Amino acid sequence: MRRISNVVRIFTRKLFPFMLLYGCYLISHGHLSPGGGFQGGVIFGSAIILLGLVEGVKATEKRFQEMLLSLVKNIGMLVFVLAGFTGMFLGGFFLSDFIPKGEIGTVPSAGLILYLNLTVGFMVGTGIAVVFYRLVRFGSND
Amino acid sequence: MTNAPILIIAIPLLAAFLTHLTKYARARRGAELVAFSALLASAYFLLTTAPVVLSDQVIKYNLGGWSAPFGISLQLDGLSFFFSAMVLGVGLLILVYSLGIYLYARRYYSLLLIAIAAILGIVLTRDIFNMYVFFEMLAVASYVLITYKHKPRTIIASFKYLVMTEATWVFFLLAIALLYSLTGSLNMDVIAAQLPQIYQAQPHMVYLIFSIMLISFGIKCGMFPLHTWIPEANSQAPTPVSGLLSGLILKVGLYAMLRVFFLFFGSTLLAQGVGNIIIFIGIISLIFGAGMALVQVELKRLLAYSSIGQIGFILVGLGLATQWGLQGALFHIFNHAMIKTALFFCAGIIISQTGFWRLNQMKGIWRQMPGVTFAFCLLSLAVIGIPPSNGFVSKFFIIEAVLLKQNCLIMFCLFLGILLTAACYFRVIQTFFSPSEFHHKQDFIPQPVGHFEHLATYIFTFLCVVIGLFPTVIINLIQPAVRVLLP
Amino acid sequence: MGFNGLTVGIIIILLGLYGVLTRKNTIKMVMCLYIMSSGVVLFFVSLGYVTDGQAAIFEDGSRLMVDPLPQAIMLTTIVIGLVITSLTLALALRIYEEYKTVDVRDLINKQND
Amino acid sequence: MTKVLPIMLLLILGFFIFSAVNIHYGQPVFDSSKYYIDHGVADTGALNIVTSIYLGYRAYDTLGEATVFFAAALGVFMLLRRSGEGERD
Repeated sequence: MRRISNVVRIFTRKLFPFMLLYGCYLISHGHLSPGGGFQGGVIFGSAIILLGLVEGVKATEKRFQEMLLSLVKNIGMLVFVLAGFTGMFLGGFFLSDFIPKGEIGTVPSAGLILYLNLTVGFMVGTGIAVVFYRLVRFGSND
Repeated sequence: MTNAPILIIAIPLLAAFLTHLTKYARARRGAELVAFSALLASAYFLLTTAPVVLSDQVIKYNLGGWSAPFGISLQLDGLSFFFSAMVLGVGLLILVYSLGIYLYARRYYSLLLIAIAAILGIVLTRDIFNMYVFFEMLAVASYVLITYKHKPRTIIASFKYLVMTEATWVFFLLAIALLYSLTGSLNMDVIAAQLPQIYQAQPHMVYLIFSIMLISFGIKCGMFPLHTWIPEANSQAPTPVSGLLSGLILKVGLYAMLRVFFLFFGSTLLAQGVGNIIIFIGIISLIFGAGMALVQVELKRLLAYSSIGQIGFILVGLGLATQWGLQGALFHIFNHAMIKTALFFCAGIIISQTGFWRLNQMKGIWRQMPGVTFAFCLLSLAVIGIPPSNGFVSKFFIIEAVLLKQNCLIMFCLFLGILLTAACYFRVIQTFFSPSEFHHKQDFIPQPVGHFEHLATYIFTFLCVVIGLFPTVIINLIQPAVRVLLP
Repeated sequence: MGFNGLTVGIIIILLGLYGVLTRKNTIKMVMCLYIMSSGVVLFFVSLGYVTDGQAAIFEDGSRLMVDPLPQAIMLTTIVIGLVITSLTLALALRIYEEYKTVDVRDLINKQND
Repeated sequence: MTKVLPIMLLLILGFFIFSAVNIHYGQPVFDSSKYYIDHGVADTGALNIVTSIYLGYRAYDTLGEATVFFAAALGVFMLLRRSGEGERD
């Protein structure tokens, strides 16, 4: 593999935490401003992908283990369905809002939407990263 | 207010994720247990709605509590009840077959449950975009299931299926966009209420939407010019997946045609004879499928081509859009789902025990496997439509409908199709009972086939015979469905 | 119809279809599929455009807003397109591993052998 | 020939679509969307109406989409499994 230039490597290292932060911001403010779970999740995932491209997948996998990412993805999926069932058991319909709406315009508001945003965001982010690991590892090992 | 409609879909969906999580639990055969109990629970909730639905009432369910045109709503009526019952019944037996000797991984059960949940979602939904999402879910699950055994040919088959389907379904999304631009809603009831007036003002747009939908659903159900993915995918997939593809996934395209065409275009296009196009396509599919099945050398490819022919038969009944025609089409959908799945099971058992794929290597196999051969013969008679079988009843209905229409050409083509089917299956039966000695493959270790595989096959065969003797049980189920389509 | 998102969207879909029909490289076919999906997203989002409308977010008072429903359902379509692309790429990788080619004509020849 | 046929198909398809489609750009039919804009904030508590549809009114679609994502991730895992890795993992 060709060496990646120092500029790219150093910038990626400095940029990486901010990208994660920006992803989290988009996820958590999805109900107030442009953005949302999927968009934030994609930025979250592409931060990990960028790190993987620059530092190599093996080094990235030490920090973000595939086991853990895949666990987050599976649990996120389960939480989404269980949220639907909870709404039903609490007397409403499937996926109906069972969390109080709170003060409109602040971050902890909008009831279930915030939590579903978090679920979708982390699921998409981790899912994209795991798929990237698999695709890269499959191509490089032989 | 009953929660049954969503529970029918959501329980298999939840089970799909739980199945995947059993890898953390280290339970032996945990995945199978979860999958089986989920389908049983789903079937139980379907049965609780039977008294209401079969008395021609409709159960509506608003998801999230948002009232109908704004949120997504589900509807359980006669037609969706009939299809859900078929899907759950055949799905359970596919699951029984999968329990056998060959150990399928957890991911297999997860994807199988996702596929079944997606079919149930398509069947119950009342929102056109939601239908698209569930169609994609079903498609993704089936692409992956086809490649399950990692044979190189399955991967190419899956790739071909994927590219064809996705390229077409982009146009389906275009049709949804056009419908949305015309009516400002995605709810099927709202669209259906507004479409007749729009047809008066902008007929071209409605024709465009109809043709796009015909092609999109046609590629799912394998009507003639769009069938090319079926033979390769069906013959190369693992046996239970072949059963799923031929038995259920092809039928979902037919369901969508029945539901969407009769709801949206029932009073406009179908009343003006657009059904003749469907009849024409159906006849071509019938003769092409049956004819191609006649010249196949591999058993599973033969069955796959025969599926195309039978779908053509159903399309003829669907295009007639009369009481008898729809009754026959629905009955034949039900019969074909059972018969073709069981035939694929028989072929799977034969192939895994002998290692032979080609028909001419299976000469005299009845001495080795008398039970499976006998089941195969009974099922073949049912596909052809020989009287004491269920296939006879449904084909009789469709032919009766054509007779009432007094169209000799369609009649002739149908009989030609039946003759070709008969020729093709009698050829198989003749090979099986050929007097020459059956030779085992050199140094081939037969994969053992367990009781579950045989059990699933025999249950299907038994049901085919019983339904052939007492067809009124199923006709009572079909009557409400026909009343939904032709009010 | 003028030169707007609707027209361009349909043209992009047709160009993508042309690519899917004519390209012989499996990876390029995947790209063309994604182009088709992007075209339909553009078409659908343009359907909801209101002249001089703003994004459907209540920040400061009421304004003229575009139709939010196409945007919301196109999010779903974008995710599905992404997912299909990743799956197709995985299939193309497997095909390359098995047959050592990305050319569809070679694949057909090797299948017939 | 292999180049001409797709172009012909494309032109015919384009002709049919462009001659049939008759939509006024910038003036959508505001049928159910009017309700979303008028009541969205009060119903769901989210200022972003797109999010309130995506995860509120049409959350069931999002559930389906998440399932598609899950299924495709499973599919990528299954397809790109090394032969050394166990069959039953």
